[in-house]
Amino acid sequence: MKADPKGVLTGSHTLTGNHACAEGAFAAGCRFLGLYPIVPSLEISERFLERAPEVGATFIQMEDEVSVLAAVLGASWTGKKSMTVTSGPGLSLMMEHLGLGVMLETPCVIVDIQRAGPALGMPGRPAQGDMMQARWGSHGDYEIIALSPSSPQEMFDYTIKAFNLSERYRIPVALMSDAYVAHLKEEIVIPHAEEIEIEPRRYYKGAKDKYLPFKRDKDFVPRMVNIGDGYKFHVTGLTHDDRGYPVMNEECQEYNVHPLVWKVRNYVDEIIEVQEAETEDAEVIIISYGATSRAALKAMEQARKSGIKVGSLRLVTVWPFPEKRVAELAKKVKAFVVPEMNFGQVVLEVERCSYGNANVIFVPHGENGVENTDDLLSAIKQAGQADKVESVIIEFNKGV
Amino acid sequence: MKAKETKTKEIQSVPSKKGEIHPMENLLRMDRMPHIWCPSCGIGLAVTAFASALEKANIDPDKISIVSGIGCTGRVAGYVKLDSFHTTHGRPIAFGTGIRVANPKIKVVVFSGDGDLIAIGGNHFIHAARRNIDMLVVCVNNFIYAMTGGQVAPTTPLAAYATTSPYGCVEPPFNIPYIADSSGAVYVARWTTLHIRRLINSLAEALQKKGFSVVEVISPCGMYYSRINKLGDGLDMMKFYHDNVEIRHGEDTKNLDIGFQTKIICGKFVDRERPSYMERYNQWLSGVKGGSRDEG
Amino acid sequence: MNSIISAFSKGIEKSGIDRKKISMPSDVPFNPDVVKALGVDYFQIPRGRAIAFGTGLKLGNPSLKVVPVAGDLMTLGGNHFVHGARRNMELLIICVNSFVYKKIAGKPIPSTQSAFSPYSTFEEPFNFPHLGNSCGAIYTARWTALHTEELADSVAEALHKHGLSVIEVLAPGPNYYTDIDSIELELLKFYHENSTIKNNEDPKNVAIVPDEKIIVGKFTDKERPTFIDSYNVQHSKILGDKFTPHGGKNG
Amino acid sequence: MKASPTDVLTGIYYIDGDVAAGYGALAAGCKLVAGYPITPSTEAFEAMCRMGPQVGTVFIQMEDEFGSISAVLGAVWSGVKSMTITSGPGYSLMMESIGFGAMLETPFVLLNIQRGGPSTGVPTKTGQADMMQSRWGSHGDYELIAISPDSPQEMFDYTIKAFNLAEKYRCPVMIMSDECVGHMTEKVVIPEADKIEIEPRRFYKGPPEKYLPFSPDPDLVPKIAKAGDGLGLYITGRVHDERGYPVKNEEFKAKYVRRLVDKIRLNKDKIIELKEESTDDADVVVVSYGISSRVAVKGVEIARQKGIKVGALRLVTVWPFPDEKIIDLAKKVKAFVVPEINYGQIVFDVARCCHGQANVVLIPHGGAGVHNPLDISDAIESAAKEDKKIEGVVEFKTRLEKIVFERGLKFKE
Repeated sequence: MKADPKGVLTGSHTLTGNHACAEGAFAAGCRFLGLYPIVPSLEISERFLERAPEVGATFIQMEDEVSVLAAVLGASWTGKKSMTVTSGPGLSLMMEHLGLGVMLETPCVIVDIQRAGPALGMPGRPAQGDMMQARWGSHGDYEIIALSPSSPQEMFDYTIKAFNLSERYRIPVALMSDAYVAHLKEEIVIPHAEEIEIEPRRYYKGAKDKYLPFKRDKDFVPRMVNIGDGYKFHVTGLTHDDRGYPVMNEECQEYNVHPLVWKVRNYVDEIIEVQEAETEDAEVIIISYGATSRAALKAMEQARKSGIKVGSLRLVTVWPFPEKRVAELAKKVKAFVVPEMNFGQVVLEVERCSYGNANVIFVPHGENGVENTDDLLSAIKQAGQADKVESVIIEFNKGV
Repeated sequence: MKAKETKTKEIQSVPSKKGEIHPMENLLRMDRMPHIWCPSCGIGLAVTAFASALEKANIDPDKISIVSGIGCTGRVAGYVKLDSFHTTHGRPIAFGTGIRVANPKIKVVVFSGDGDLIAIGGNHFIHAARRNIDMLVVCVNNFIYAMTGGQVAPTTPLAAYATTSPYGCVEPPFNIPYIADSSGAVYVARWTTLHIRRLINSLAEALQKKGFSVVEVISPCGMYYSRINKLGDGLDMMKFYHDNVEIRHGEDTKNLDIGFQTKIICGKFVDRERPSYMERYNQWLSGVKGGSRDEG
Repeated sequence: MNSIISAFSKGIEKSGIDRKKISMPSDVPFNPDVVKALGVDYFQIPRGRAIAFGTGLKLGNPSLKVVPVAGDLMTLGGNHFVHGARRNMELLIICVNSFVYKKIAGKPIPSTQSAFSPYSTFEEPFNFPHLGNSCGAIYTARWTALHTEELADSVAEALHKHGLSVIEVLAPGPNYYTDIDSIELELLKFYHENSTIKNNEDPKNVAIVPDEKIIVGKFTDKERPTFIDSYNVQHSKILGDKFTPHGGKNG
Repeated sequence: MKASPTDVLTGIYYIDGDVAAGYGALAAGCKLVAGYPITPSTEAFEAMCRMGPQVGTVFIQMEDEFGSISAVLGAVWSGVKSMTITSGPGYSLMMESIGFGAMLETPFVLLNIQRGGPSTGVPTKTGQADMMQSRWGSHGDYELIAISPDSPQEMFDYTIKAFNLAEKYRCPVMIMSDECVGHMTEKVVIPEADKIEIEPRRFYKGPPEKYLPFSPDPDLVPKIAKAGDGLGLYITGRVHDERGYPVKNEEFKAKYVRRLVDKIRLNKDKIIELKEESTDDADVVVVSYGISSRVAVKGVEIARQKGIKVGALRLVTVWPFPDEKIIDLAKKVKAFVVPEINYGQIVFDVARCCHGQANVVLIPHGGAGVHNPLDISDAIESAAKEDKKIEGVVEFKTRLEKIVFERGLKFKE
C-alpha cells in the first residue's frame, strides 16, 4: 500500500530529528498521538500538534505517561495508527502498558528520545541508557522490536518502518533515539507519497460471528478488527485462548505466551536490518547504533587512514539482536569495539554472540562529546594489537 | 481468588430447556457462563441492570465499547457481548479516553470497581471528569478489594475490618459522588443493587447523557466484606439496604458520606450540562487554519 | 517565584517552627543556594510523587514538618493528592499553579487557564480548592505571587494545622533557572488587577473562569483526625497494651 | 549489631513464604511497610499489617504502586528501614522510582512475588519472568542486588540479608521470589534476636557543616543522613556531585553515575552468594534459582541414576551476575542446563559468560506451573551426549510444548 498524500510533506527540508520523526509519523499514516510533555521529546509533539489539523490527526495530552500509553492502545483498536513520544522517566512509567500492548497484540509505536539517566538524570543530555529497558522493562516474557536511527533523515525513514513493522507483527515497536539525534538539524528529503511503502493493517474479513481475535493466521499474526464494526469481540490482558477469553492454566499460558516470543524470534531474518561498511577485510569491527554510529563511522575512516583494517556494523534493529551476523563476523575478526552512551548494555549481547571468538572492547560514554572519536580510536588501536581472546569484556578507560 | 477460580471449574452450567433463550442473550456472552462471581455478589445484578438499560436507551450495541480494569467488577467486560476490553489495573478510563478521542462515534462505558477506579485509577477518574470525556462510568462499590482476598479499599468505612486493616480501618472513605461532582462530572447518581429498576432508569439516562457520567452501584460482597465484618450473607445485606437507604434526589453531594453500617443516601445528585472534551476540541479545531472534522 | 519563597520563609519565621524539622520534597528544581537560605531539607523527586514521598517522610518520623512543594501536582500526582487529603496526612502542600508550565516550553498542565496556553486551549482547569475540600483537606487557600503578606500568614497558620493543608499559589512559573521576563511581569500585573480577596468563600464558587475575577483567600479551615491519630486511636482500642503508639501530634 | 528482641517473633512456625518474608522484614527492623494489594504477594503485606502494630511497625496501604514505593523512599530518608511488596504489574509501575532510589542511593527492600506474565497474565500462578526486568527495568544506568530464595525458611533468612545488603551498599535490593515459594507452606524457624545479625545504617556522625551526602567511603559507598537533623539536605534525582547539587556537565556523569554501577560491580565478590553441588567433576551443570532450583534437584537425581555426572549451581544472588563463576565452570564442563520459568532470561547471561566454551540448554516454561523434572533429566541427558559445540542457546522442547502445539488442545475456562 502507498502512503496517504495528506500526511506526506514532499520535498527537501531542514528539520531537527524530532520534527522529522513527526513528519515520518504522518507519512506512515499515524493519526493519533498520546502525549505527556517531557524533555527532550517535546518538539515531536509540538510539530504533531501544529500539523494535526491539516492532516486530520487527533491528539490528547493525558495526565501522566501511564494513561498516555493506555489511551494509545485504546486508540489503536479504533483503527487509527497510534503513537506516543516520551523519554526515560516516561518510558519507565509506560512499562506496564507495554506489557498490555504485547499481550493484546496491539500495533503502536513508542518513540523514546533517550536522555541521561537514571532517575531525573540530566534532562536534555543524550544517552543510550534505556536500550535494555526497551527489551526487558515490562514484567513477563515478551519480545519487542526496537530501531535506532542516527540522523534526522533516518528519524523520518525509521518512524515509517516502525509503523510498518508494528502493523506487520502486531507488536509495539520502540524507536530508540536520543537527545543528540533528536536535536540535530539536517537536511532531509521526503519523497512523494507513492514512493512510500506502507504496511496496511491486517484486518479480518470473514463472517462476523466467526471472528477469533487471537487466532493466528499463516503469517503467525492474528487478524484485527475495529471497535464499532459489530464484531463484539473480547480481549484481555489475562492469559487467553483464541477467543480472547481468559484461561488460567499452564497449557494456555504456553499456548498464549510462547507464540508471543516466536512471533519475533522466528522472523528475525525479516525484521533485522543492519548497515555494514568495510567489514569484508576488517580485523576490528565497531558495533554501534544511534548517535554513536556517527562517531563510529568517523573513527573508522580515521583508523583506515592510519592503516588499521576497521569495519563498521551498525545496528538499525537493536532488538531483536542480530545474533547470527555478529557470530559470523566474530570468527573473522580480532575484536569488536562497542561504543555506547551508557555503562554497558548492548555490549553484553555482543559478548554473548561472539562465542569467545573475538575480543569485545567496550567504550563507555566518556567525558567528551558524542562525536568525539579520541577514545574510540585508541580503543581500536588497542584492539588491533591484541593477540589472544580474553574471557571478559575489556572496558576501555575503566574507572575514569 | 484462588478458591473462587477452582470453584467455578466444578460448577456445571445449568442445562436449559430446549429452545429456551436467555432474555439477555444478545447482550451477554452465554458461552462464558457460569461467571466467576460468588453467590450473594451484587455485580451480576449490576450487569443485568446495565444490559436492560442498554435496551431501554435504545443505543446501537455495535457502537458501544465496554472497558474494565482489574478486580471482580473488572471481569464484567468479559461477560458483556459488546466490543469489550479487559485492561490493566486502574487504567480503563485512560484506555476508554483513547478510544473515545480517536473515534468519537463510539460510546465508551467503563465498568469497574471502587478499588480500580478510585484507588489506583483515582487520577484518571478526576481528570476524565475535568475534561468531561463523553463516557459512562459504572463504579461498583463493594467497600473492599474482593479479587485479591479482602484488602482495605479507599471506600472501606472507618473501623471496618479487612485483611490489611486487621484492627479496623483507620482511613476515612471517599465520598465518590462528591469527588466526581467537584471534578466536573455532569451526571452523578448512586444506587444499591436492591434498587434495580431505579438503577436501570438511571443507567439508561446516563447512557444518553453527553459528558462524563458516574453511576455508583453499592453492592454486597458476601465472600469478604460481609464475612470479615460479620454482616451476614447477601440477603442480609439486601435487607440492610432496604431498611437503611434513603432516596434523596438532588441532595448536595457533600452530604453523601457512608459510614460503617450507617444510612446510605441514594438518588440522582447531579445532572447538568458542560461542554464535553470533543465539543471543546472541535471548537478549537474550527478556529485553526485548515482544521475540519466531520466526526462526533 | 522568588516572592513565593520569601513569603514561605517569612511564614516559617512567623510560625516559630524550627527550620531543621521542615522537609520539602518537591518536583520543582530549586537552586541549592535557595534551599540553603531556607534552611530546610530538600528532596527533588520524580514528577508528581511529592505527596507520596512526603507521606513516607512523615510516617517514618512523625516529628518532621513535611511541606511538599509541587508543580506537577495535579497531573502525575493527582491521585496522591486526593488520597493524601482523604487520609488527612499531616502535610502542608504548596501547589504552584503557573497557568502555563513554563519549564517545559509552555505545555499546558491541567490547571492551565484557557486564555494563556498556546496549545490545547480547550481544556478546562481544575477548581483546585474545591477538589481539595471535597477530598477532605482541612485547610485550603489560594493566593497569587503578589499577595506575599497574606501568603506568609497562610503558611504560618497552615504549618500549625494538624492534617492536610493546601495552599494554591498562582505564579508565573515554578522555574528557578529562568529569569522573570516580560511575559511573567505581564502575568503578575494581570493577577494583581484581576484578583479579589474573598475569605471563607465556598470553594465550589472559586473556579478560575476566563473574563472573571480570580477569587483568592482562605476557603477551608476545619479539624479532622489525622492519619496518625486515627491509626493510634483505632489500634489502641483493639490491641490495648500490645500496641506501641506511633509518633503523636508533635512527635 | 544484633536484632532488637521486640522485633523478632522467635519460635517455630508452619507458615507460607509470603508470611515468612513479612516476619523476616520485621526481624530486620523494618519500621514502615507501604503496599498495595496484588495477588500473589498480598499475604506478606497482610502478615505485616497483623503483626506490625504489635512491634511498632507502621503499615499503610497506599493508593497505588507509585505511592507505595515513593512512601518507602520517603521513609528511608526520614531515618527508618522500609520495604514494599508487590508482584509483576505493580513492579512495572514501580520502575521509575526504583531508578530514582538507585540514584539517591536509598537503601530499601522490594519483595516481588513473581507471577505468570506478561500484562495481567496468570495472577494466581507462578512465573520467573521478571528477572531481567529487575536488572534493566528502569531507564538509565544503575546496578542493584537481587536475591532469589527457594523456600519459606529462606524467605525469612534472605529478607534479613536483603535489608543488610541494602544498608551496606546503599542500594535497592530486590527479593525476586515467585508464587510457588510465596504460597508454599513449610516449617520456618525464627531464631532468637541475639542470633540475628543486623547491618546498622551507615549514618553520618561528623559535624553538620562538613556533611557531603554523596562523598564515598573507600568501598565507594557514602554515608547517609536523615531529614530533620539540621544538615540542610539537598537531595536530587538529577545527576549530582558529592554535595548532592545537580551538575550539567557530561564529564560529571561519567564520574558520578559511574560510581553507582561501580560500587556494586567492584564489590561483587562480597555480595554474591552461590550454592554449588558436585560441580568439580561434572559434565553438565544445572544452573537455576528460586523455585526452579527445587524442581531441578529431582531432575538432577533422575539423571544421576542414569550415571551422568551432573552438578548443580544455584544462584542465590542473581544480580550482580556471577560472571567469573560461570567463566570458570565453562572451561570444565560440556554444557549448562538452565531451567527457568520464562522463555529465556538468565540463560542469556549464562551463554554470555560461556564464551563458546560450553553448550547452553534452556528449558523454558511459560509460567502458571513448574517444570516437569523429566524434562530436566532429559535435557541433561541429551546435553551430556552432545559432543558438538553449538553456538547460541539451545531451546529444549518440553513435554508441555509438545502437548500444546502438537496434539492441539481445546481450552475450557
